[in-house]
Amino acid sequence: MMPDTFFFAAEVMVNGLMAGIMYSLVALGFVLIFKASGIFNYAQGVLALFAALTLVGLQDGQIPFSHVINAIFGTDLHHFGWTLPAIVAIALTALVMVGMAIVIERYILKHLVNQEPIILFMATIGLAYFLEGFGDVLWGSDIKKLDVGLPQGVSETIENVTYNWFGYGFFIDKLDIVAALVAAALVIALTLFSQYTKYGRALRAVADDHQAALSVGISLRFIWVLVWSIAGFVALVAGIMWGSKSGVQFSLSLIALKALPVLMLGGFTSIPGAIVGGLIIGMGEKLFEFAIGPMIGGATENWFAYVLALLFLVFRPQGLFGEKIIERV
Amino acid sequence: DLVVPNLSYRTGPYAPGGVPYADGFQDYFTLLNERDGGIGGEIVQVPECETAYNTEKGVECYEATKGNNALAFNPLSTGITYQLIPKVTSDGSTLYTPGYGRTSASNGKVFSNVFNYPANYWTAASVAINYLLAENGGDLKGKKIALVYHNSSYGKEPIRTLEELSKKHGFELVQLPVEHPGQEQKSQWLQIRREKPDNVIMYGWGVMNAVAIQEAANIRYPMDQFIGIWWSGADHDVLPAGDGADGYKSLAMHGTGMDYPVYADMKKYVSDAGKGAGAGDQVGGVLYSRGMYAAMIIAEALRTAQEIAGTSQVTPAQVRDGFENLEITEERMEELGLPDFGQAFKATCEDHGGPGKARIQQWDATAKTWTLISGWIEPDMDVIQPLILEDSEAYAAENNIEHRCN
Amino acid sequence: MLDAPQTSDTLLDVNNIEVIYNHVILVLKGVSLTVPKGRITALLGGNGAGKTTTLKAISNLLHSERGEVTKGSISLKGKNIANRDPAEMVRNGVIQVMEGRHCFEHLTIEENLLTGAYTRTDGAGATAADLEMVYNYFPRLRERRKSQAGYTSGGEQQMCAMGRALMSRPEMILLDEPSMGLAPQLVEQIFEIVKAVNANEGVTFLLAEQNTNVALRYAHTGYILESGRVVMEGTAQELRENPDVKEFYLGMSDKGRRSFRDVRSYRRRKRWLA
Amino acid sequence: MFYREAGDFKTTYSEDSQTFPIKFDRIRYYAVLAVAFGIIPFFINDYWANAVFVPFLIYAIAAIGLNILVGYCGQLSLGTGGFMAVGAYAVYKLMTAFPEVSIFIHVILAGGITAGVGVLFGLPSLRIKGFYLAVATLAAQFFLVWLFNKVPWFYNYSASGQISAPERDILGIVITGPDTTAAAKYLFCAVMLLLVAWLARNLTRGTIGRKWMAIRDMDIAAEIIGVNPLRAKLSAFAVSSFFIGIAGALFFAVYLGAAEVGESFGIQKSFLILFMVIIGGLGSIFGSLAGAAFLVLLPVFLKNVLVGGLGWPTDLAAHIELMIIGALIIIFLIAEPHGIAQLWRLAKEKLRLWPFPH
Amino acid sequence: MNIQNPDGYTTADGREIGGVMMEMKNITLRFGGVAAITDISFDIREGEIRAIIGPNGAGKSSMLNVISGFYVPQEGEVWFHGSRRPPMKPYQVAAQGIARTFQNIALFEGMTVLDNIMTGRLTQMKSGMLAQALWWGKAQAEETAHREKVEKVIDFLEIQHIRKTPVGRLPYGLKKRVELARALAAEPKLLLLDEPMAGMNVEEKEDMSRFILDVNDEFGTTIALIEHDMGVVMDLSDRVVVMDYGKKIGDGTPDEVRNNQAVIDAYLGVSHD
Ligand SMILES: Nc1ncnc2c1ncn2[C@@H]1O[C@H](COP(=O)(O)OP(=O)(O)OP(=O)(O)O)[C@@H](O)[C@H]1O
Ligand SMILES: Nc1ncnc2c1ncn2[C@@H]1O[C@H](COP(=O)(O)OP(=O)(O)OP(=O)(O)O)[C@@H](O)[C@H]1O
Ligand SMILES: [Mg+2]
Ligand SMILES: [Mg+2]
Repeated sequence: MMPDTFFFAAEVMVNGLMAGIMYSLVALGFVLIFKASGIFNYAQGVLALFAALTLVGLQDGQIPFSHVINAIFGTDLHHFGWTLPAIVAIALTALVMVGMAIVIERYILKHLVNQEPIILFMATIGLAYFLEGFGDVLWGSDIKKLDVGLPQGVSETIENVTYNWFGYGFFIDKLDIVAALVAAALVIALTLFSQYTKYGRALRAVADDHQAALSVGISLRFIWVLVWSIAGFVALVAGIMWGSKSGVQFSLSLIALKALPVLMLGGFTSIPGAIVGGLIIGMGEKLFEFAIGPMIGGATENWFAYVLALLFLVFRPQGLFGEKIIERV
Repeated sequence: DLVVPNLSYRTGPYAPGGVPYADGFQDYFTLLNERDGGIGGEIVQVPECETAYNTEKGVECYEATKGNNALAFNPLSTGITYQLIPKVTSDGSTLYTPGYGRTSASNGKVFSNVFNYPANYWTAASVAINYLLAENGGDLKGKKIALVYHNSSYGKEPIRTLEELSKKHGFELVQLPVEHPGQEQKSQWLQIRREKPDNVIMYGWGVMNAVAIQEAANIRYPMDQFIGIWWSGADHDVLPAGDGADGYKSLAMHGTGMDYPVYADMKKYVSDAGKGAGAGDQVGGVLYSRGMYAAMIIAEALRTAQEIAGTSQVTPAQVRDGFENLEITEERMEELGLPDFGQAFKATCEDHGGPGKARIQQWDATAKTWTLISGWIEPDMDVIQPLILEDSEAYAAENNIEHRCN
Repeated sequence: MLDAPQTSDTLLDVNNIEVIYNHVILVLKGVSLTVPKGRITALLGGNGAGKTTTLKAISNLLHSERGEVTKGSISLKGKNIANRDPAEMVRNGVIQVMEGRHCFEHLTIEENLLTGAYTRTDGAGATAADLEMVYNYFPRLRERRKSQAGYTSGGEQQMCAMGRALMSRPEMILLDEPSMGLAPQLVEQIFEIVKAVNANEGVTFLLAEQNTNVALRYAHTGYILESGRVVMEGTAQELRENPDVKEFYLGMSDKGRRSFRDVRSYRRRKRWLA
Repeated sequence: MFYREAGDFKTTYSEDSQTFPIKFDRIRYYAVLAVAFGIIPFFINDYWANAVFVPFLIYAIAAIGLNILVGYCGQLSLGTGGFMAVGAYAVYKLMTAFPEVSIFIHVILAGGITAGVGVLFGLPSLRIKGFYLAVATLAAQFFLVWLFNKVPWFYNYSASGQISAPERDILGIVITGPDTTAAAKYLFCAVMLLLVAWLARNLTRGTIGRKWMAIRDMDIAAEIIGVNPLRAKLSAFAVSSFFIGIAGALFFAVYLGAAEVGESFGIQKSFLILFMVIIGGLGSIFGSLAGAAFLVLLPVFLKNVLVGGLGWPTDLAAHIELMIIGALIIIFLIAEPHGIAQLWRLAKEKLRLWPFPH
Repeated sequence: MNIQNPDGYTTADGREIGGVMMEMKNITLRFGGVAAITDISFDIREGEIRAIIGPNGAGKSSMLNVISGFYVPQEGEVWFHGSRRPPMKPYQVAAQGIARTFQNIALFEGMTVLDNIMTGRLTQMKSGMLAQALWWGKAQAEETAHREKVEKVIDFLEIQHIRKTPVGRLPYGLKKRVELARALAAEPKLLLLDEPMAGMNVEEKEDMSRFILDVNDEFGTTIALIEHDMGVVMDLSDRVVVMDYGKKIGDGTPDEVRNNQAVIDAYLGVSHD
């Protein structure tokens, strides 16, 4: 009995880590935008939803706005009648996200240079509302199946191997493994970008002081388009992963709430922090639910993630890897 | 004209469920209006109001629509139902909540203006257990049954019933709550993988259903041992899991699919005439059928009310009486083009809840259809009735309600 | 009135501009000035006179403060620069060192300096050489180059901001109160650097300064601003010798420098405000 | 020259620190009060009460509460929904345990209980600042919702965990329960709002308000000039939660009549009230009212125009409505980042000059 | 070089200076590897104007922060009014009658000038929260009483016209003056000024000097001041401490300091007159 519980706890832990990586994928988008502009981007979740909707729409050849067109003209349009290969659809969606970054910069951010963080935060809330409605009008609000050919389900190899080794077959979802690999690749690429390129430096400069960044000739507009495009791409990745899991529909935007504690624990400005935070939160909440949950009625994950983050923050108010908050007079 | 508002939700996290239901509801009345010129010669108006599954908007919708002499409300939300119960009672109109809402409202002695026949959350739990009893040769002793539920008042509804039943039949009940919206259920399903329950019962709604079925497939939980309530058995719940969902079962309050005569008229008068609600792509689906079923019952109640009152232009109070005297027979359903679609029942002053029977349907992933695999299964009213009494009496005491029907 | 500039080209021409903040607060009420190429022009005046506002109007940073040039025009080398992106101004060789330093707190001193080279395209080698140059001008920065700017002292931050601007190899630097908060030695040093950069690299300076004394020693020409208007202009020499300037801006009385202890007894009125 | 303040002289300091130092403002304020208490109650019907006025009044109370914390004291909170839930469940337990006591007392007590809970969750604010502080309040939000959902004592062991408000009165006038008249609901909430706004105004114009604002603007400097940050922050949490608790109690008992914690007091509520505060204007009582009005009235208005007026399908209307609200939020912020209140102040400054440009 | 008279002395222009009010003993302050202050001792006497000068980054502001209790030195003691000061939070230090201004203006940008200055009196305000909430007689009376004090300060610093202006909109020099007003409103025994005249022209510096002298004279407030303008320092101060790289390199009357070779090398460059 005892070793079995041990293995099971280990399995819960490993799966917690995997779940954490899924959260990190969303958190990464937040971090990028925060790093580059000090904006806490409330719309990140909706962005993921929008990206996934667009991906499915393009892939299945849905006619955009068909819903509205049909309502106005009484037509019955739905599909162009093609299906695109996943990779093409992903590339096209990435382009759409770049377009969106340009639009966001042009119509929102440009006018809000040098405002306080909370105002910018509020603007992203407006954006979230808008995109939520827009996504629905554009692609309809029914549930959609997203399939870009990612594997899903228990990985038999791991199950067998672990069974042979320990006498206990570990459950690991293949989708989670893919997510972990993608996340690792993203983190490495993004860290290199922000640490070793002049754009990376400019990005951090912008986050510190918009006006000073302007004064040295950093084009906020370019930086913002750049970073929102990247964040859009990250949102697309998150959308694909989560969408493969649960279909594409409104609730996808709510994953942002799962990313918040990750973000806070890891630090708003740290790309590796998003991953480490995710791992800690994922593991912590799953283990807690496993060990303590049954005693107090379960469904503890939501609040426990925040309490865990809170515990860490009490010791490091800027998050694990966040930049130290400079306090001087 | 008769006014039956459609408090629907076509936005927000639960829209994928709300949309087909609202479409079915709307289409059925359109059919009546187009084909029969309404009910008893009165056109039925179905003003739609968007609640987004949100209680405040629900209140707003109720207030906005009740003014025009609205006859019955069907908000498809347990939360909104709880709010409307006192309001409709005080305003004298009717709340019809088939298969959802406040279960103890089936006690007509306490809840004068609320009807939830033909079945409710508690009978559903009991039907599921009875089905499993039948499967297991009448014995569930020593079996382990897990309940995966939406951690809200809706999801918690069956717990009392199942606890009573577990005492009675000697099975072990494992409770696994899932927090709204239910996108992430790893720990619940790992636990199921570990505990290996003989059966899993699910009370889910929204994205939670699809994720649960996907996760069950991922851990290779035998799908035919997995039963959802009727709110966890729509096409969009099983489709995302693809072949993995094959064999998944759910309760059914009514039939599904296009094999009913009514659809011929539906096609002729509604969809081909371009009068269909929504995008028109939901016709025949599970939740579409449920919306249509609710509409059908309300229509029948209106008809009954007209008969009793002897006038076609009925008032809310008369419609309430119509609901209370409603009888749905096999023959009547046949006439309506829905043979064997739902169960026959007869309401009384005391009984607003109906017989509470349900059938079992199973998903065929290759054909992408639901197949009914059982007849109507009876719930265990010996267990449920005392619970209903207890809960409704508590409500009556708290709100100083005098008993009716004496 | 201006003798020297007449001969050299005009780099920047500010023509009768009016600036309004927040759509209601009128700050500049028609300011005109010309900055000759390759010269040091000083913008003097008391608190709130509008020096900073003028500089920001030129570098186009006003927008980010919800300010707006509502009248008049500004031209750089004869081209109107209204509505240009600040980044474009930097690429065109005009960079501003903002009042109050504005270093990037979380970046190290060295990273701060490197952001100054953001618009440059002449390669890492040239940047590194300039970095070396800046460190030579400000040895204190070399010592602190790995510290986050947020933790350096006020004077160090001022050096950092100056150095950062130099890193962009500008044609013209708008310098807002460079001496503020600096030790006297360093003030001289910074102005020496300004002078050296101006002489060696031909960089034009427009500097807003409260420290009239030093400013007029290094500048070629000057303007005096009061309440959003230019009240006096001339060569540094002329200004230095003007009795009003002496009295109000240099703190000189007939008997040489007044002691700050002797000021309590009287209040003065400026003739042009009376 | 519509808006005059010249010639309006004060001879004492207390006159100078009154709420509406300018006569014109004062008159307008009394006019609003006269309409609110003298006219509306006689014309109000169920729809206007339940769909418009009562939610507006209650949200305004909550927004004032949150504004104290975020707008005046600078502590970002996303726990409003959770704190409202505390107020709601407190009033429910009080109502059912002491049916004979006036509902007014229950509501105030519910506020008091919420204040205690607020202080508890405010403790981390001493170390955690800015957006990071949101984590503490989010922990409160999710934990409280979970708690009220899990522990049956809070919902009196009812089968589904829903709570419903029994009928209670003040001096014989029914305030809660289905038989409450629209006017009674409205008046009760209006009186509560007036009370809360008055208390909030007094607090924010005096010593404690200055302490909060000092902490908000620069906490380090505030501490150095003598503000005890612990006391200042916790008092803000207490006062803010007190108001929010009152709002929660009213929201459940008077407005909804029944509630389920996750649905009525979820994280969406926290966000909604934060939006109100920001759109209305941080650090402004008037802004709280304006923000609440904006976000309560606009959706109702849009819905009526799009569905009722233009006859669009409800789903399309709902989606477009989201887009319009989103766009309006952005447009507002671009026009004036400091909210409706600031827009109003600037408008007054312009009016003062009008018709002369300068 | 220290003035040896323990019971005060008489300045050149005949003012009486009292005994030691505050004494810093062997203060050492490090930030990670950076030593901001190394083993510095000096004292401040009742009623004097004490200047602290030194090159940028010498540790002057850090020293004021130590006095304010914002930085806690690794080594050394602070003695105040003859007894050793236990470790204290900054707000407790403020309550002891020590007020200050900041190098990078630290006004509360969201409040009006009047409210900013009123915050200076926070340490003296007594009425409870409930009384304030109800705006009861006592709270209102207190508010008025403090307002009167504040109005005196406003008159004194000649900033009546901007009373109701939000400070965010003020030009730099006026902000500095408002900050001084806030500090004065606290009626401090010891006033710490961190570069009060930075960013001002001569005329404004003269105004500021006048205020500082008047405060010192009329209220007998002890003042410690950091300033880079040697004219101001030499004219106003009674004694000067000179710091360089965290070390003390000189301490004495302006004349003594002016002629100290170490000071000339490290800071003044040329001898100022
Ligand atoms: N963002 C702003 N919003 C409103 N008013 C402003 C703003 N910035 C500056 N002002 C006002 O504009 C006027 C001129 O300010 P400016 O900063 O240009 O003066 P300055 O000459 O640089 O003064 P200083 O020497 O103090 O820096 C001041 O009265 C100031 O109050
Ligand atoms: N909180 C801190 N963390 C790290 N280093 C600090 C901190 N505060 C000050 N320092 C360092 O200590 C040294 C002294 O700083 P301080 O601000 O006291 O100088 P200062 O004498 O006031 O200079 P200035 O005249 O330029 O204002 C500087 O090198 C500064 O970088
Ligand atoms: Mg300036
Ligand atoms: Mg300093």
